[in-house]
Amino acid sequence: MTRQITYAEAINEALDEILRDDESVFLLGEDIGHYGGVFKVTKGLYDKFGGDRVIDTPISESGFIGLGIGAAMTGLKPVIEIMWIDFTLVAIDQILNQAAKFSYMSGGQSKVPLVIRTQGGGGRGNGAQHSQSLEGLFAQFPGVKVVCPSTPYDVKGLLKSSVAENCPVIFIEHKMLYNTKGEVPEEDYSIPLGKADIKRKGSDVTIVSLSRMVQFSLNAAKELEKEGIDAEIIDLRSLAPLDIETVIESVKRTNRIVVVHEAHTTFGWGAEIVSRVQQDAFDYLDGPIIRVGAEDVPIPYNLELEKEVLPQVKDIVKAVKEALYIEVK
Amino acid sequence: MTRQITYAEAINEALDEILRDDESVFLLGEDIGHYGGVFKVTKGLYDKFGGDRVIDTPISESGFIGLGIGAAMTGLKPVIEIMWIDFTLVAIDQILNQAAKFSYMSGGQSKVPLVIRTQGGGGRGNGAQHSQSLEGLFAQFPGVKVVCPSTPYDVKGLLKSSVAENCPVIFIEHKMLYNTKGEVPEEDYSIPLGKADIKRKGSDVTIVSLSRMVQFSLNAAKELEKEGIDAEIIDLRSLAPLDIETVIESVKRTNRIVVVHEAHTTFGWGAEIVSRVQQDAFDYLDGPIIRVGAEDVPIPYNLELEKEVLPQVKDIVKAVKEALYIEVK
Amino acid sequence: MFNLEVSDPAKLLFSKDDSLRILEQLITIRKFEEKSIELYKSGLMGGSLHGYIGQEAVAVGVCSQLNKDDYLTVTYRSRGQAIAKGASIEKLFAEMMGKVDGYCKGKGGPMHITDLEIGFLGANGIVGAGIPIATGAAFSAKKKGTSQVSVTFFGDGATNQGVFHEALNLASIWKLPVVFVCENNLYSEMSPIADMVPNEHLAERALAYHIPAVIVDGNDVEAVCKVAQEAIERARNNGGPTFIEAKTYRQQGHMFGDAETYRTKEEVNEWKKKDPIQLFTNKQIELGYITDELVEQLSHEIELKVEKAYQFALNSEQPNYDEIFTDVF
Amino acid sequence: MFNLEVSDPAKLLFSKDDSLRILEQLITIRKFEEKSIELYKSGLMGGSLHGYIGQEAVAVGVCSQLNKDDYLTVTYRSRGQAIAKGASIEKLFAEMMGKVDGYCKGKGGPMHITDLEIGFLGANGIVGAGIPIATGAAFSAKKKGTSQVSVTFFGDGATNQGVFHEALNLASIWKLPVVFVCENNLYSEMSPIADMVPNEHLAERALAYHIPAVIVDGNDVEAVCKVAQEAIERARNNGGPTFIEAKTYRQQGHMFGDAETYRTKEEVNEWKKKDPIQLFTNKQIELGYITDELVEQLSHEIELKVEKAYQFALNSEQPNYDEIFTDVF
Ligand SMILES: Cc1ncc(C[n+]2csc(CCOP(=O)(O)OP(=O)(O)O)c2C)c(N)n1
Ligand SMILES: Cc1ncc(C[n+]2csc(CCOP(=O)(O)OP(=O)(O)O)c2C)c(N)n1
Ligand SMILES: [Mg+2]
Ligand SMILES: [Mg+2]
Repeated sequence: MTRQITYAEAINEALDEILRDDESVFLLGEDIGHYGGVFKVTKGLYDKFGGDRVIDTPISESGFIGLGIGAAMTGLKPVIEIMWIDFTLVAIDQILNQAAKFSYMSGGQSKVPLVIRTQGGGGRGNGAQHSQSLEGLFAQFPGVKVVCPSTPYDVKGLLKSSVAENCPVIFIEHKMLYNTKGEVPEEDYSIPLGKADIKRKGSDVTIVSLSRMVQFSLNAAKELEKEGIDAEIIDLRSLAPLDIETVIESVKRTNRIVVVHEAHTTFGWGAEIVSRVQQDAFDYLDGPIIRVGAEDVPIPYNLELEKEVLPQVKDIVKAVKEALYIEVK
Repeated sequence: MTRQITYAEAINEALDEILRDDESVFLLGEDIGHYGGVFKVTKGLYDKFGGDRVIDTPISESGFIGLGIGAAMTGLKPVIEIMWIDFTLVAIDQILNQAAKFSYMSGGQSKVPLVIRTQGGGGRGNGAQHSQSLEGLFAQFPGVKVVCPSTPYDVKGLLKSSVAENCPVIFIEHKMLYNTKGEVPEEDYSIPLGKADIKRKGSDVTIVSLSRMVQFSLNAAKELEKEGIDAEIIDLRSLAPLDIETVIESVKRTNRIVVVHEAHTTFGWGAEIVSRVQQDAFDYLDGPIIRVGAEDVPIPYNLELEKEVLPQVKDIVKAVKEALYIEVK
Repeated sequence: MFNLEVSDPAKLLFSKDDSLRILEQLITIRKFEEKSIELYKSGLMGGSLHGYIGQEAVAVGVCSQLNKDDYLTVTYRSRGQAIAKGASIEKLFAEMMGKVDGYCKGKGGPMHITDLEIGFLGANGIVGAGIPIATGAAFSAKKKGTSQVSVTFFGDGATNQGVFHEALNLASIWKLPVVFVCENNLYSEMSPIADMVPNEHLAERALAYHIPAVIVDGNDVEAVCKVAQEAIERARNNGGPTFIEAKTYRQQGHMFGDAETYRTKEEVNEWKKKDPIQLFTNKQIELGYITDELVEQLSHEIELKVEKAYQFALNSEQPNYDEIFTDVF
Repeated sequence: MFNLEVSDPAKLLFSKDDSLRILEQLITIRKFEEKSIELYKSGLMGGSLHGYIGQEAVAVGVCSQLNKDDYLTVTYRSRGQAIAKGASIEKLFAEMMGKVDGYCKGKGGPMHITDLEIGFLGANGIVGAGIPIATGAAFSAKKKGTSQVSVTFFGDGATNQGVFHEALNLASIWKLPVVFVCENNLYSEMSPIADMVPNEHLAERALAYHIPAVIVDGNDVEAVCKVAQEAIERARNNGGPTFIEAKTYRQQGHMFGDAETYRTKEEVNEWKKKDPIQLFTNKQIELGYITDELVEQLSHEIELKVEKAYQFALNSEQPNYDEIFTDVF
């Protein structure tokens, strides 16, 4: 049985089931308890599981992530909410110098099974300090997994797998996806980390993306279809682990590829995809790989400017045409 | 007149001249005053300019970088030392959410002419929290410039330009370069940011790198020369601004390119070079672009393992041969 | 340990004219805030709206004691302080609407209001982040030997951020001319501060840094004026920092749309009885300085001014797309 | 406000046997540290060596009061605490040499010693970073209802890091069984703590979080035992955290090679007269519990043990290159 629920509801369900099934799990974050989170993602969980399992914290991100690390090392499984991904920057030493490195530095003794849920991306006019796409920053550091789900189905299944991991996972939701609906089965399921998902089969060009840009890419594919261009849409689902094989396999069929992300283009994670593809499928490429990303400027407040800065469906369409040499830059 | 001085001495000279020439400059950092810095880079400056210009701080990186930002916005020019680049992670909100964004968010009103000097890289068995190469992290954020000098000449000239900028500059020295010597003129000079430097002219392959890897690349070129391979070595000098034109121009002549950096390969900045080159010089490439970077693991303590993790001359030689199809992977 | 500072109910602290001017400021902020809600409801702004209704006496009390060239850093909840410091309400509305005549040309938005001409160094979306920056402006003033003072406003919740601690220590050991103004409105977002700190009075925290601290009725504008004046004088005369905890209350939700499930209607109503504007108006009427009619007339005039400013902003243009690429550095 | 806790010079706190065991531990650490210098000088280790000579009574005093399953986080200066908690000196030397028999298989190094079997959760190279992590282990213990206690050791300088503040607040509001042990050795690297804080006693800082705080002569092992025992008992009985400031001194430089220009020989010599091992030895001799000969014999036996451990480490193998890729997650 499946039903249509929102992305936020799907996360809520996953957390509900995880709290029910695993006593060692607890949630930690700002305003996630009684209030249910500013995006309402943890709604009802405090009432159901109590203040010992769903815990409101002071505004001390370094402190409570550090606390989560210590708890994770000693047998608990914290699922921490950082309200906006932009705020991870006040606590990034704990995430990237501590959580990410403890297993390695201890020769495998210390494990840090910690999930940090957060939300990123633009589109709401929240300005430069509340609109960033930082998945690529985390992916630069060995020792953390980085998951960026695009649909209600994926977000639930991936969150369940993330909590089952025995290492730190940065789980990045998208603020503009919380209210989007999709089919989610009532039965228990999970989606393993590191498996890209082909969200649309196609033969003319491969479009690689994740999170909100998957829907944009699907919309672009619809536009392109009208013009007889058949795009394959790959949703990476996670950057670490990175399922490059699915991408390579696709490019070997389509010979053209466009990478789409909301992060800034320059030094963005799209470059990694480009590098791997040109390395492993050089002879299959009929033309340069095109990247579509945000302009290299802080995200402006004005909604029109913001839209212009962030990738839009039309930009993806244009990039595909460029990749197919239908339109010249 | 030029003389041979070390990289550390060259920085010291630059700071000395800057402090002498510009009253608004002051230095801030841990143990930089009386002690002269743990790497002795600020040696003698406290005695010469006094405790008002060369200021020892508490171990409060967020606090004193924030203080530097406020000082920079109100007419001073702080040059801050963060002892190890790994420690920027405790203060990165101030660097990337604050300093990097103020000009843009204020519509150009607030300028933050702040230089953060720090040192990175491995090679000394300092372990995972003291050996990172984080230049690519900073380069992901619009609003900061990122400079990584490789020689005594460059480090002096680039530091002088960095302090003259009207924006935040992350100035990344390399711990293994401090004692390396090179020619530095006695006359005043500076090197503009954003100009790559061809450290060796060559025709068979282009090797792009910066910081310590420039010397490694030059050594590799010597090896390659013995086998009749003539490598061109480009020192980017800075990631932001990025002088991609010099790289493209070179590749158009050599048709082969290898990118070398000490940062982790996956999601490292080398991918950006790959992306730009395949985009702007696709038809000139005779083969895939090869990246040489650190293995995707935290830096291990054991010196032998560390060496194996970090790029070595032999790895560059091998990559060049791969690029030239002389050796197959 | 602390005595709540309040004003003398039997007499005015200032002259009739000055008192009227203070009332005018209070009403201007109130009207501006009320209009802002209309603005937000009309869908004319992006992001979130964090209102100041109920806390006006803190901004007015402190800023009325400052010179034009004194510095200020503030939070997302900052139009009140901006107006009290002398900002143009035209430009404020225009910025909130993302228009080109806004303070930041529409690129910053309500969370990033900046006006260097009145020392308004920038509002901040990151909790606590403005505290070290104001400390840095104080450092500048001290170093340059001007007699400027720097003030930073922040909430109760911000006292749990690491930078708060670091900045207070720096201000203390370097005896900087900075005034820390903590607006304790009992909640940080939806979390009661009483659950998040062990302290009844946040002022206690300042004592750990040997910073003189006072608590004041933040709804009593004269009392705020008095403690602010003392603190500012201390700073101006090289006496170092002061910490002011202003006990106040926000009458609206944390942001527009806040369900306010974390507090009772009764609590809100109790505090509305202590409305700072009503209190100060009543006192002046009771003491015979002004009449109901005068207040009504004043309110009306201010409403017209606010309406005019709003219309100005409505009629202002969208920023040009070129603005996307300016002011990055 | 504070009374320095010292022991009764006229009698031993513990039985003859227990006192001897404590002396044995003190000497073991001293001999280990002396041998470490030899190790470092021989070029057998990478990175830096941060010695503990002079501070041994703090580690021994605190750890002697802990159970095997109590938790500990420590700093780069941590072999002393490890030995006091029951670590193997073989594995410690082997780790310092980067050998496969080391605690972390040679991948962590001296700054990252970990031994989960004795609750030694990990040494840390980032100042202050272990403080919230220990707080998290205390959170685990409390949540699971075990009676374990968590202890974190850190230096005077670490009290200026933001996480220190955040963690103390969390420990206080959640009444966690954690003991904060601040080893005030007067310097943070080369900077006198007196210049970096306004406080004569760092214990003062804990009071701001309503955490009971004591100051103790850190060179008086019995006094340390006593205050530690009280703090640990409080934690075990749900009484929440305690802050212990141990006044002590490192007799060697911050790290091997430190020029020590920031302090006088006289100062060092004064403190050497208060050597913790000498003091405790003398007391036992004076009270007739032991003889010079016994001490000499004990020292000799320990020296042999340390030498044997050293030889073990010398003979241990280098880790296999495969180890590079294990333990990342
Ligand atoms: C570092 C950081 N963490 C969390 C947030 C989200 N946030 C925005 S306002 C706020 C509450 C702040 O409370 P307080 O300091 O009391 O100020 P108030 O809003 O009451 O004026 C929070 C948690 C943030 N902006 N920055
Ligand atoms: C965040 C951070 N900043 C700076 C350093 C460099 N550093 C290493 S030890 C040290 C001094 C620490 O002093 P203290 O806390 O008193 O400990 P002690 O070394 O005296 O035991 C500093 C500044 C670091 N490791 N981490
Ligand atoms: Mg508040
Ligand atoms: Mg110390």
